[in-house]
Amino acid sequence: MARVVVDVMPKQEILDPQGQAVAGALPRLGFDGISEVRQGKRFELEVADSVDDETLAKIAETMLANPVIEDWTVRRVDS
Amino acid sequence: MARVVVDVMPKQEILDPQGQAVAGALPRLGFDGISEVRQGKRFELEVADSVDDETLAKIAETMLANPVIEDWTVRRVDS
Amino acid sequence: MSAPVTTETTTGAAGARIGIITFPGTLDDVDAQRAVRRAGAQAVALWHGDDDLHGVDAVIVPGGFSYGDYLRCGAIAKFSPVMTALVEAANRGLPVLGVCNGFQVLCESGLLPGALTRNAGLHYVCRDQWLTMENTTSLWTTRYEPGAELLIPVKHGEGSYMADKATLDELEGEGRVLLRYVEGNPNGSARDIAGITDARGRVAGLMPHPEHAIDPLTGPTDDGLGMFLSALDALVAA
Amino acid sequence: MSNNPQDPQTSVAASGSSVEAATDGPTAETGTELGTVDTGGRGTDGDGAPTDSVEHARNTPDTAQPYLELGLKEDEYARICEILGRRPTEAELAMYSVMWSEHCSYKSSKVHLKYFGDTTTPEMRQKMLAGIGENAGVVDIGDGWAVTFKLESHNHPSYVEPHEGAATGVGGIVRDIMAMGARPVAVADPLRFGPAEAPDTARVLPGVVGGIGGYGNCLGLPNIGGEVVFDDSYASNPLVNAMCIGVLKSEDLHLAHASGAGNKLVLFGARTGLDGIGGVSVLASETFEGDESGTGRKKLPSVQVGDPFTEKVLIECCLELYRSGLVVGIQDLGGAGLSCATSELASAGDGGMRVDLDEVPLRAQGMTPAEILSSESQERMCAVVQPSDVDAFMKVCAKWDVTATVIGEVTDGDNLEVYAGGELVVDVPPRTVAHEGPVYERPVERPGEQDLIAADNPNTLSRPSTSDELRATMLRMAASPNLASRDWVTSQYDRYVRGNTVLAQPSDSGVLRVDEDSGRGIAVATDCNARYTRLDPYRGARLALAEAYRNVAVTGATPMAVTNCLNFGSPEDPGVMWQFQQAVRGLADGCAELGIPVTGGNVSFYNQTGTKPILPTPVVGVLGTIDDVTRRIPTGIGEEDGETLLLLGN
Ligand SMILES: Nc1ncnc2c1ncn2[C@@H]1O[C@H](COP(=O)(O)OP(=O)(O)O)[C@@H](O)[C@H]1O
Repeated sequence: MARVVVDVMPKQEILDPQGQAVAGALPRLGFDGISEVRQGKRFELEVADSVDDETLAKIAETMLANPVIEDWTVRRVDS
Repeated sequence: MARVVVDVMPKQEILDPQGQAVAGALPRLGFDGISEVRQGKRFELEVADSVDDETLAKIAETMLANPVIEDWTVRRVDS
Repeated sequence: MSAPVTTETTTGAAGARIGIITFPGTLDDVDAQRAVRRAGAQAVALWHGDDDLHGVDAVIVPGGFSYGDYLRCGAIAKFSPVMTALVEAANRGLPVLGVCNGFQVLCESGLLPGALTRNAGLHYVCRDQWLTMENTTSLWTTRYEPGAELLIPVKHGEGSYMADKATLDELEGEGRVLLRYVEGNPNGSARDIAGITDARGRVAGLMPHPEHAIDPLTGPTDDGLGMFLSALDALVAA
Repeated sequence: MSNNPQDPQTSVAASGSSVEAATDGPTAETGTELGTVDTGGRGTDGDGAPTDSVEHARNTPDTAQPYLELGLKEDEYARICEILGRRPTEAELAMYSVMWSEHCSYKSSKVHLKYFGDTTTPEMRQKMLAGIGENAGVVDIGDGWAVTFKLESHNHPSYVEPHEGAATGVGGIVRDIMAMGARPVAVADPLRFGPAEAPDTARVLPGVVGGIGGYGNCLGLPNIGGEVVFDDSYASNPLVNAMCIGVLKSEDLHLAHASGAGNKLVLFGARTGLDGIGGVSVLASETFEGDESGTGRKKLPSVQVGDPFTEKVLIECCLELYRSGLVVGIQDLGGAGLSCATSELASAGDGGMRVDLDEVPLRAQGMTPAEILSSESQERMCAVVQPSDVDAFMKVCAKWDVTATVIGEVTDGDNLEVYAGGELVVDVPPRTVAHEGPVYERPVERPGEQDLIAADNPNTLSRPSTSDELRATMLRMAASPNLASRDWVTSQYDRYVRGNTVLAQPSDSGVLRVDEDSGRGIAVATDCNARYTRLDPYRGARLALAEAYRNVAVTGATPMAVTNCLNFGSPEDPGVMWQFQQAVRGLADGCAELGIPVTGGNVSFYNQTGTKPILPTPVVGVLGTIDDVTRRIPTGIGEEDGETLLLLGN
C-alpha cells in the first residue's frame, strides 16, 4: 500500500474565479500581503503496490484532471 | 515573496461523496488497486515575507477551511 | 394537498419590519421580500456592507451564491460587516431565518451548528420536495400542525447537512430539528435533516425555500407562507 | 501548521520542497509543471522588439503576414490592404481576421438572411422596437413593457470543454440581453447530442448541463425551457444553443452607439486575459520564431472560463447604471472582444473613436496589442459615458466592486484609432471592420440524394400492422432517449428563482410573470425537428416555427415574435447552402403567414465531422404575451374526473 497525492491546479493562463474570489476577500478581512491565490484540487489515494507510475499518470490525466484547463502532478508519499 | 500551499481535506469521519465517486468509477474504467480516494482542495498563495505563520494559520482556519468538517495544512515552499 | 396551516394574515403585522440581506451574488432576496410583503409586513433591504441592521424586527438571510460561493458556501459572506451586526443581534435574541445559502452562512458564522456539504449525488438539485414539520414551537413554525406535510422547492448543490454525532443527538434530543425530508432525501443529509433551529427557537436555518412556496401560481403550493406568518405572530405579540 | 492531530502531510511538509521541485518522494509524472507556464510574451523580454505600429507598417510594406493562418483568404487580405492603403499592422490584422470570420461577419449567410427583412411587412413590424442587426430583438408587450430575447450558439467550444463552453455560452447571451438595457429574467437551452449511449456523450452531456446550470443558477436566472435531442449526426458536434429573455420599460431601450465627441469609453467588468485568443496567438509566435519566449504562447488553449459571480454583479451594476441614466451607449464583449465592441460602437455612432490599450486592466503579463484586442475574456462590457457622468459611473461600479476604466473617447474624426505604448497601432474606418466585411454568394445546389430521400415516404415504408408489431414499436419508442424524461437535465436547473416562473418544465412553453400588479406575462418555446428538416429543409423550418408557435399558444399566450439559431454544416458545401437557403425561406414565409416577425437570431456554420454535416437544425424560438398569467393553461390532463378530451385539427 502506498499513499499517492495528486494535485490538480488551474493552468496558469486560465481564469481562476475561485482563487480570485478568495484573493479579493482577504484584504476585506484585514489580511494583507497576499498577492495571488489559486485554488485547485488535492486527491489522496490509497494505492496497491502493484499500481505503477504510468497507470497513476493515466488516472490523473483522464479522471482527476481536465487537461484542457488544468495541470496535474502525481507524487507517492510515505504513509 | 514566498509561495504558500494550503491543503484542505475532508475530515476522515466525514462522508466524501466526491472521493467516493472517483473511487467507484476507477474499476469501471479498468483501473484496479485503488482502495480509497479522498478529494480536497489545494490553495497556492503568493505571500509577502511580512506575513507570519500565525496569520497564515488564521487564514487557513477561519477562511480556507471549515474546521467542523475539514482538516488543513499550511506549508511554505520555495518559489 | 396543502399543509394544515392557516394563511390568515397576522393582525397588526403591518408595522413589523423584516430585513432581508443582500450580498453580492444573493439571488432570492427579491423572493424573500415578496414573501414578507405577502405575509403583511414591511420588507427592508439590508446591504452586506451595512454595519447596522436599521432597527429591523427580524432578519432573513436569503438564498443565492454569496460572493460566488466558490470557496465554500457562505464562507466569505460570514465576514461581511452586516454579518457582524447580525451575529451580535441574534445572540441578543433577534429572530433570524437563513434559507439555503442563508442557512450555510448561519452555520459558517456559528449561529447554528454543523455544516452543509456537497450533495451526495454530486449534482445541483431543483425539485418540489415533501417535508415533515417536526417542531412547531420555534418562532418560525408556530402556524403549523405538528407532523404537517409540506411541499416546498429545494434547489442547491451543497445541502447535505453534516455534524458530529454528539451534535446531531443534541439537536434531536432538544427537538431542534425543524423539518425533515420525506419521500426521498435530495442531498444525503444526516438523519434527513432539512432545517434546524438554535436552542431558543429564534434562529432557524433551512435548505428548502419557503419564499418560493407562497402562491400556487409561482410555486408548487403556498405551504411556505406559514413561516413568515409565524414570525409575524410572534413579533406582534411581543 | 495544521489543525489535524494525525497530519497526514507532515512527511511531505518536512521536506519543505515544492511540488514543482518534485523532490519529495519519487514523482511519477507531471502533466505540465505547475506554476511554470510562461505567460510572458514579447512585452516582458525587454529586448525592444519594435511594436508593429501604423508607421512601422507603412515603412515595411513587404513584411509577410500570417493572414492565412488567421483564416483570411488571399483576396480578403488584399481588400484590407486596399482599404488601408498599406499593409495592416499586426493588431489591425487581428481585428479584421476575427471580425471578418464567418461567426462575426455572417459573410456566407448575409445574402440569405436579407430575405427575413424582405418578407417582414410594416404590419408585422408594428410592435418591434429593435430588430435584426441589433444585439437582440425587442418587442413592445404593452403597458409600457418591452421584452428582448435571442438565441445564440456555443457549439464548438462546448465540444472542446463542455462545462466551460456551455457556461460561457450562457454568459455571452445574457450580456447581449443586458446590452439592450434590459434585466435578464430567464434562460432556455435547446441542446443536441450524439447517441445517448456513446462514450463521448457521457463526457459532453453532463458537462454541458453542469455548465449551463452552474452559470445560469448562479446568475439567478430561472431556466424555463429547452430541448434535449440525441442523434448520430451530433456525435462530434453537439449543439449548445442558449436563449436569454430580458425585460425593460420601453423607454429604457439602449442601443449600441457611441455618439458625441468627447464622450468617454469605459471598459468594466473582468480583467482582460489570454482567454480564447486562439488563432491570434500565431501572431506572437510567428514574429518570435526561434525565440524561446514565444513558445509559451503557442500552446494556449482557446478556452474561456466563466465566472458567473462576476457576471451576476455586472448585471446588477449595469441595471443601476441604466436606472441612474449614466449610459449613452453600451456594448457587450463577446466573440472578438474589444475588436468587436470598439468597432461596432464606433460604426454605430457619428464620429470616430480613440482607444488606449495601456489603460486596459490585464490579467496576464506582456500581452500584445493584437492579443488585447482579440481576447475573449468573459464578463466584460463597454459603455459610452458623458464626461460629466464619469465620476458617478465609477461610483456605481465601486459599489458593486466592479473594475471600471476609461480606455478611450469618442472623437470627431472618422477612424477608430488604437494606441499602445504611445504608438498608433490601429487606424481604420470602423465600418470596414464591423459591417463591411466580405459577402459571399456561395454556390447553392440541391443535392441529388434529396430525391432518394423523398422516394421513401409513408406509402412506401412498412408500418406496424399487427398488435405484436405495434407493441414492439411502442416499446421501442418508450425506450428511445429522445422520448425519455428530461428530468435528469431539468432538475439541475433552478426554475423558481425571482419568483415569477408561472410555467417551466414539463410545460410546452415557459411562462413568466412580467408585471406583478397587472399579471401581464410572456411565454417562450424553442423547437426544431432536424430530421424533418433533413427531409425537406423548407418545410422543416416551417414545422419548427409551427411547433414553437403552437407550444406558446397552448399555454394561453398570443405568439408575437421569433428568434432563431440556424445550425448547419459547412457553407462551402453547396448542398448545405441549399439546406440553409431553403430553411431561411421556409421560416420567413411561415412567419409572414402567421404575421409575426423574426427579430433576430444567430447562424452557426461548420457544424460537421470531416465532410459529414449535422442534420440541418434551424432552432426556432417564439415569444408570446399573455395579459394575465393567472389564466395560463398548464400541460396535462386527468386532474379531475369527467374531463372531456378533444382532438383539434386533422
Ligand atoms: N435542455 C433543457 N433545458 C430546459 N428545459 C428543458 C430542456 N429540455 C427539455 N426541457 C423541458 O422539458 C420539458 C419536456 O421536454 P420535451 O420532452 O422536449 O417536451 P416536448 O416533446 O413536449 O417539447 C419541456 O418543458 C421542455 O421545455
